[in-house]
Amino acid sequence: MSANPVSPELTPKIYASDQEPRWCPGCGNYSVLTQVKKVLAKLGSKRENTVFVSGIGCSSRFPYYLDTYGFHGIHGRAMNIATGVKLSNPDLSVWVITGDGDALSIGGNHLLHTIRRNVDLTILLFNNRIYGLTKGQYSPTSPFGQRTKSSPAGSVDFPLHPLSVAIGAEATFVARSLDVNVHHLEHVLERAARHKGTSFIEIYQNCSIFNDQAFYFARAKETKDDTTVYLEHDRPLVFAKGRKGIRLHRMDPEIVELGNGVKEDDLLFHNETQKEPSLAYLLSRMRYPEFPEPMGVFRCIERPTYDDLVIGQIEDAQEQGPGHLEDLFREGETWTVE
Amino acid sequence: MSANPVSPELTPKIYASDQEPRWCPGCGNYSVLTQVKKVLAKLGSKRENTVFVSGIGCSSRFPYYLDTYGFHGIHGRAMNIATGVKLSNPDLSVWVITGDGDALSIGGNHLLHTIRRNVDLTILLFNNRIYGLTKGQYSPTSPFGQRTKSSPAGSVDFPLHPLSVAIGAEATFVARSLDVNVHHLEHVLERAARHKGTSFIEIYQNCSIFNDQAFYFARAKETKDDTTVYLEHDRPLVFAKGRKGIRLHRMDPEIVELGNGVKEDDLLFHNETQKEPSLAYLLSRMRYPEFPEPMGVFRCIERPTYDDLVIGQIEDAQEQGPGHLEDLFREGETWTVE
Amino acid sequence: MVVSMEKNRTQTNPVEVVNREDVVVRMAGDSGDGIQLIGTQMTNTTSVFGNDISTLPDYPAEIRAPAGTLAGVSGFQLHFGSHRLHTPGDRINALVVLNPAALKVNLPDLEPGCLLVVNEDAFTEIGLSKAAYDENPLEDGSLDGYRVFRVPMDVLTAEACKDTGLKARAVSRCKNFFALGLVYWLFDRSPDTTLRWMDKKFRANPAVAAANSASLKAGYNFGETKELINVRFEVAPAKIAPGQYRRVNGNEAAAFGLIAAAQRAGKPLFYGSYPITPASEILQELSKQKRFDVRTFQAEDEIAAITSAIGASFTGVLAATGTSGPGVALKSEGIGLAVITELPLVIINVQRAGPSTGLPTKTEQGDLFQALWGRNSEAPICVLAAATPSDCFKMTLEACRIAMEFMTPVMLLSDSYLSNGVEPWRIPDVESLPRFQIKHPKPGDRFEPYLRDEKLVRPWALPGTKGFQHRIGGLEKRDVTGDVCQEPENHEHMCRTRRRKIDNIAATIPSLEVNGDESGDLLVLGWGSTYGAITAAVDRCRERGLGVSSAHLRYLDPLPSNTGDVLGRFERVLVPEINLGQLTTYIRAKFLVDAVGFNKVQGKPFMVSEIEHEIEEMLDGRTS
Amino acid sequence: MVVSMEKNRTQTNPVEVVNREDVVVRMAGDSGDGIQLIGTQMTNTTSVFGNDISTLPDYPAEIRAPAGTLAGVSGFQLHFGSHRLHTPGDRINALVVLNPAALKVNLPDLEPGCLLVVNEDAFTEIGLSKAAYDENPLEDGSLDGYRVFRVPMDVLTAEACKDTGLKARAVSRCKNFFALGLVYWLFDRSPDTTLRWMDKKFRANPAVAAANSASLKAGYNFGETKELINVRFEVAPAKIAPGQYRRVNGNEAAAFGLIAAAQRAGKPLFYGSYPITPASEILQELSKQKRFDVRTFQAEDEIAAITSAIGASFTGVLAATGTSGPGVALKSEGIGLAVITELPLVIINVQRAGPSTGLPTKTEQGDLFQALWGRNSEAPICVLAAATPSDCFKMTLEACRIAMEFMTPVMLLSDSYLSNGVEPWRIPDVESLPRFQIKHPKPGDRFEPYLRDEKLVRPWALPGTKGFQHRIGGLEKRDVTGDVCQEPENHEHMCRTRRRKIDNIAATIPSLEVNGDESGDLLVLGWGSTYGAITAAVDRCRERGLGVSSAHLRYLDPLPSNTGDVLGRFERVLVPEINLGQLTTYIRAKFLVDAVGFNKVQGKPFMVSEIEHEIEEMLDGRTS
Ligand SMILES: Cc1ncc(C[n+]2csc(CCOP(=O)(O)OP(=O)(O)O)c2C)c(N)n1
Ligand SMILES: Cc1ncc(C[n+]2csc(CCOP(=O)(O)OP(=O)(O)O)c2C)c(N)n1
Ligand code: SF4
Ligand code: SF4
Ligand SMILES: [Mg+2]
Ligand SMILES: [Mg+2]
Repeated sequence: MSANPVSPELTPKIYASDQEPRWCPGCGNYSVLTQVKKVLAKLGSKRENTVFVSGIGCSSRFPYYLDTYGFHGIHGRAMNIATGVKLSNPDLSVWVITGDGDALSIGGNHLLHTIRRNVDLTILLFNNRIYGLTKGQYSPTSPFGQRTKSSPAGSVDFPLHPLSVAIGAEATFVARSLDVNVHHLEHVLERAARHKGTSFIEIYQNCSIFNDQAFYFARAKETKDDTTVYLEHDRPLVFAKGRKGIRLHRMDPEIVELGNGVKEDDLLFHNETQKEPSLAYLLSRMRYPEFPEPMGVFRCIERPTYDDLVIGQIEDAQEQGPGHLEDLFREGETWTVE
Repeated sequence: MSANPVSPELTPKIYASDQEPRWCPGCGNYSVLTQVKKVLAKLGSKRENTVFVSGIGCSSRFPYYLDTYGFHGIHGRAMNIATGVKLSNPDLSVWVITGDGDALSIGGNHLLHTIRRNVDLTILLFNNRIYGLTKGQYSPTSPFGQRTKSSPAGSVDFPLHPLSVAIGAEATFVARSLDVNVHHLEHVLERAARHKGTSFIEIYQNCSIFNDQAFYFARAKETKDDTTVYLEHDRPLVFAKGRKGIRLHRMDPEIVELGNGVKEDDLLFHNETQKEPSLAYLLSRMRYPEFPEPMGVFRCIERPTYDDLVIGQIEDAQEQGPGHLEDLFREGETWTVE
Repeated sequence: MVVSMEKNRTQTNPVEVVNREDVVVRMAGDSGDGIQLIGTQMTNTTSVFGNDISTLPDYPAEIRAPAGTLAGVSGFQLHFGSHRLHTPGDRINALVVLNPAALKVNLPDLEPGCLLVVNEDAFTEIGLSKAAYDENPLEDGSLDGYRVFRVPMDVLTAEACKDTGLKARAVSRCKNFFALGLVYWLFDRSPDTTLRWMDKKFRANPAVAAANSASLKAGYNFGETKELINVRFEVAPAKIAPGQYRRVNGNEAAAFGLIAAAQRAGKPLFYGSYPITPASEILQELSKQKRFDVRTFQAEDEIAAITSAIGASFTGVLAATGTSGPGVALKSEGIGLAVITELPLVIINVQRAGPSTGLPTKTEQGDLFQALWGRNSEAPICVLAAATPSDCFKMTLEACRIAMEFMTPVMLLSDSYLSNGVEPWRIPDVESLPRFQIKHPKPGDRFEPYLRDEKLVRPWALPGTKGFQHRIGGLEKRDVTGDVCQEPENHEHMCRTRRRKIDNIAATIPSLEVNGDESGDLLVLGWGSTYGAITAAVDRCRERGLGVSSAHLRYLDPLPSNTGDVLGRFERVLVPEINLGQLTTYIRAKFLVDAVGFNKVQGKPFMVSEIEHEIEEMLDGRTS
Repeated sequence: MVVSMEKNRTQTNPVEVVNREDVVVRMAGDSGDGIQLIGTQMTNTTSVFGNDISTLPDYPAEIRAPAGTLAGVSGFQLHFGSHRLHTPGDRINALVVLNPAALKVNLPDLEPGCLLVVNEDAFTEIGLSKAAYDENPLEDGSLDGYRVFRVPMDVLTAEACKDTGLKARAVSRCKNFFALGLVYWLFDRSPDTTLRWMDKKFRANPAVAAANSASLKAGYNFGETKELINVRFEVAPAKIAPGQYRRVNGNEAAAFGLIAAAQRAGKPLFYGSYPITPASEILQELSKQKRFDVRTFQAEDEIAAITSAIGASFTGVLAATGTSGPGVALKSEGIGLAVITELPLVIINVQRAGPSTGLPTKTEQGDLFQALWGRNSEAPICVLAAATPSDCFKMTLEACRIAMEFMTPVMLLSDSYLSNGVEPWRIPDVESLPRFQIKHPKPGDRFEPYLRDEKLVRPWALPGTKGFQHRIGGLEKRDVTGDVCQEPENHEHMCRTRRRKIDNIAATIPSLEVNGDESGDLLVLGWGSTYGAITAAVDRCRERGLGVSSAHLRYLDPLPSNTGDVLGRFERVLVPEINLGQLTTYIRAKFLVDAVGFNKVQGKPFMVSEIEHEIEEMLDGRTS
């Protein structure tokens, strides 16, 4: 990602295109759009060096609202389009906007492969646990038993956990945030954008029309402190305003009350950079209502990016100078007819 | 899976079709075919109630060699065909034969979704870390840097770990075995076949032509004891003929020598049935040469199968009797013209 | 009829009653206004009254636009009459709009001099600016060409609801029923059907029920007592075939067709699908019908949808998959697999406007080529097309019959227009539906996987049957034995056999019928959803004495055996299509007939008048 | 020439020398025998000698069969001559087989009376039974119709290698070179080229080098000294255009074409692909050429391959993707996206026999329909087809030119036959290759994403360029501005514009040329890889005085502007195709010409004689 010094004229406003966002009132997408513009400004991103690529879905209209280069692709294939962009011009900063259907249903395979290759992209998965654009069928993240237009008797599809999938696919950066927690979202987006390699962020996003309040537990003032735990590197997992924490019992996390002999030091300490992602995986399994759900950066490690490796091989090959067609055509046996 | 009493006339031989296998000499597929026939006999499987479905690849010729029902599908889609079979007739015992390219490259998404749904299938992934049928391009499991026909300067694709992917996708049964370890393979196949739900087995399979000895470490007499560890439920991870073991240090496994104060009880104990799959995931990360690679059943838990749930909803709906077209057509507003 | 133009007036006057054979009314407002709901109610009431009907909802693209904007306008058009109707109508005779945006979007379709009812409360400064009106059209004379009536619907609705205890926001949601009441008065229809429906619908919420019914009645009474509106329409019931009727749209009809086919074949139904506009409704309808042993599988993508259906078909159930054009593109490889394995499979393609994502909520007939030829190599399938919403039922049954009788994939083409359009459907007597006698080889029969009968059809042996274990797949197979076979002659034989098998279907389908004279100067040839517009246009032309006939293809591959014959009996052939000339190309190649295309690719159906006009042009050109 | 039939003899005799204009020789053995290797060597030597050549390897389907079986036979056919050759030859004039299975598989193609050299050591009981011979064909008189020579190749090879210190198994692997030496003697070619190649190839392994060269020489000397074989062929060098030559097959030529196009456009090349027979080689060739800034991306599937290429194209590099028929089916949706975004994209389709997986190593021309019409809705692309292996170079350059000049996807059709066939290729002077002047809008230019030039082409503005930020995608766009647009008229305008833009390409392509008289009774019209067989057949017929001409389509959409003209000048049109009549259908629809198909779908190319025969039939039918 570009690390230009931030110039004063780069305000969030300048990243807005002339198109008015067309999401439903109360849709979580608005907030993400706002935070993304803030982060672009903060990073000093040049509009012309920034590309937003999306698939199909409500969230995938995102690129239209930004005055950067943009590509509204076809369903599930944003990751590939973005890979093509990045490999063709690695100087561009490339963002991918996708939904739980787009990225995990039809596009699941591309997500897997993009992540394992570690292409330098910033992927925002808008998880509203529903197909919004097609008006309300269950998605791969809809809870078991959910009644939707296509599951009137309740869905019998056991849901996927986006972060577990990403971690199972060798991710180098994995995080989670929430549409309404604007500061946290902004922070996580910034960290993702700064990460070199595939950054994968799951954003809990409210669909006010077809799946309203799916994330009530994490959004509502009354509940959120008890149902979410915010991760910090090298810090213990503490939540409920410091009253509770997570401790490891063999390979299983457990909730403990702090005090009464239980100290912070006894708790599970977060480590974003663990070589093998077993801790990140374990955290990805903590789910409401059994556990508070972790928010923040689960994992952030360095590994060469795919685009660097591809270009690197080309540079290596070109060390003795670029190729010449004359030579290419004459490789192997030739003969001359006079 | 059918649990009929084994009748004496069910010998492995009767499962052979009239087609002669056409793999290369030295190909690991032969051994798997032999073990599968043994297991079919052992389970007392009726040929007419057994269906083998495959994709495209060398291994995917498998169904032709068995006198069961069989479907040689298209590349990457065996899982879906098999899902259709199972949902249509849950009494059939359905096996899926696939390769590392078939299941993890083009078919990766279907693998993900089949596993999370927990369709009652037994999936054998023949991992030879190469595209065999198309003559030697790297696959999603080829090691980083491998030189193949399509990666003359070395592959820059960071490989996927099939078991990590499966565990990331909510698998209920995950195992690994080796073409040449016939007893272990037979045992694992049998356990997989008996599991209700999606059983996923990665089989290290030698491709003698395009990737010979990719699994030398695990196959060769001289090395295999030090480079593999065989998992047993509720037993500590011991290998190297009992000389060494695996101990857990926070969330990281480490190799320890037994003796000198280190006892078996200090070691990591295997637990196939842990509720959250964090242990199985951690085991899936242990790789040669840093670690001995675990062989056996990583995870085996119960969860309702997709086919049972689908049929269950139908049975529930039919409790008041089956539907009548007369009524269906007349649902909602009707009127009569005289 | 054109209602004579008058300025809007307020004086007391006797009501003018206009008798019409048919009327087109459109109601429009914001997508949050509940327009589709009242449209459906009006449709119900009118069809129960005994009119023939045809409807066209027109709602915005898939993402909600901000309230009150042009992009957010939702409309519902109802054509009803005392004779057989073929289309929802070209132009509107009466328009009711709830806000300025709805006026702006819909006014162009209103026939000059006709009735326009506006909710004047919505014509505030904000409302006007959201609709990008610089000036208030109610004031600036721009509506002078219409018969305009201004009704303060917000105020009157609030008034009607004041005793129900509902909050202001909830009350404002009742406005649509006020409008509906007014519409009932306008067309002399009783509000009773809707009142009964409300009783049921809002049983759990008496306050809402009270407010809605109060609004409805207030609307009706406003017409009756206020004497502001001085015109009313009367449309007598139609003389239609006796029987019990219901309304269906094309997607419901297709879902019913699948269920009926499975029932009549004594089989479970498997439907593998991935949601996509405008086909999702079929999946949704079927997912409710578990009592009929319908197994719906919402797959992870279209490829999984079709390949799971292929697995299901192999196993012996009736298997189908449904989608729209982009989804069919993804299924192409899978269709090829069904072709070479010769398994029954029904593929429903509810076409929409493309290419690519295109205009996903708009209609088009763009996928005929894709249906016929959109696969690698020689991969013939049977292709059918439904002509009207209720015809989707019949043609789905046909698709299922052919698939199972001929062991072949069948693609049924529907489209966005058919799937959204609503028609009265005479409920068929179940016993009159065909019963499909599906033969599966039984133990003891001679069995070879590709042993063909006289129609060239291979047997459908079911997993689970002892002794018939066999293997099929995507590699070329030796005829009879089904063994993998690379032999040159066998491959040619199989390619030709697969083609001939499809051709053999022609013996089991009806001949192409001519509407009008059996021969002559001009034949208008259509396929799919243009049926209504073409038929209406040709009928009208014939009434005016023009020498034109029409014929409509429901079977595209194979074509009815007499197609060449029919074409040969006319000097010229005109082919109206909602594409750039796909049937035209096909017909020209097949019959070397110089068919002329009349093509429109605007995401919307033909107007009857457009086709009429084209017919006139051609006949004029001829005589001049 | 037909060599007169004789029984195999052992007496000493002067060698008969047969002069020929051309000869077809085939070498065959087990797939482990290294037949392709010696085939390539023979090809090299012959072309360096100055003959024109055409080759056809024929190896087994993708899975290895057990050694010695029929399924495991590998063959290599070489046609060389002193005049221009168009095909690898219909029938074999000389056959060399290393085992019984190779004899069984290949004998049917050997011309009666012609030369047959067999490795008699392989005709053991086991060898015969693996080849399913009940009796030894060398003994039972079944070869009486040929001129058979039995050579104990295993024994002689072992003898030749006895001082090299190689183990028996390694020695037996040298047998192919013994056979090659013998072939060199038979056709009077020097083994020097191969000896030099061996020197290099086996430098690291002197023992192997020594054994191979000893075997090669032994084979040659066997012919020279043993006097067992009493016939030799002489084929003079061809009179071909002066210049430097090399051999290429269709896939190499396509890869070269892509690289050359990128170089001449001053751009990196992006090639996204998923391996599939017979297209994988293009990916493999390109993956070696990183010096040319070729970025190959082995994608996870065909969909990822094409969509990554679309992303690359958006970014401004030359982007291509390649596959075979089933892969194209999967790419259909992606092609539609490239159509509506109007991005340059080259799609190479190396066709193979289908439907579905079909016969994956065999050839077919089954994807013309798919190329023209295999997408949802109206999604026109440019379609080209290469006529010969080396023509793949030229047509790939053309595909790249058109894609970038017209901002459009272009599909180039090749096939298994072209990709496997090897031809001499006169190495072009690099400076003579077209230089592509690609215009990208520069800061200061007026820019609108869909502002078209006079050819209707929109600008290619590159991400990274300040001020030109814009958004494209799969939804219908308003012309000029590129904003998302649902308006009916705009949609129709855009559909027609996309079609007209493709039509405009016709102004930049060569006219259709006629081989033979410019008008007459019969025109043989072809496309793609049938070029050689059609041309040879028509030339032969014309030599015999028959009134027939031919024309060959390399541009399928748009067609050359004079196509209708050309067709109109002939009374009848015959269209030979390796499919069931796809060009026939297309031509009939376009020009209402009663074109007659001559169709063969056997996974293999036409024989020249088949087309000759068909021409004769048609002309006969005519005169009778
Ligand atoms: C090939 C294809 N299949 C299906 C669709 C229909 N479709 C569009 S978006 C979508 C899913 C949307 O869900 P999600 O990705 O979660 O996005 P959201 O609308 O919820 O933001 C589907 C099924 C399509 N456009 N293309
Ligand atoms: C749609 C499609 N794309 C590509 C291919 C070509 N193809 C056949 S098998 C294969 C990969 C084989 O690798 P794997 O699955 O690992 O099986 P193996 O041969 O190694 O057993 C490929 C790319 C195909 N048949 N179909
Ligand atoms: S449907 Fe849901 S996700 Fe889509 S715009 Fe509306 S609120 Fe947002
Ligand atoms: S190529 Fe490899 S995987 Fe395929 S049959 Fe041969 S040895 Fe087995
Ligand atoms: Mg969603
Ligand atoms: Mg493999």
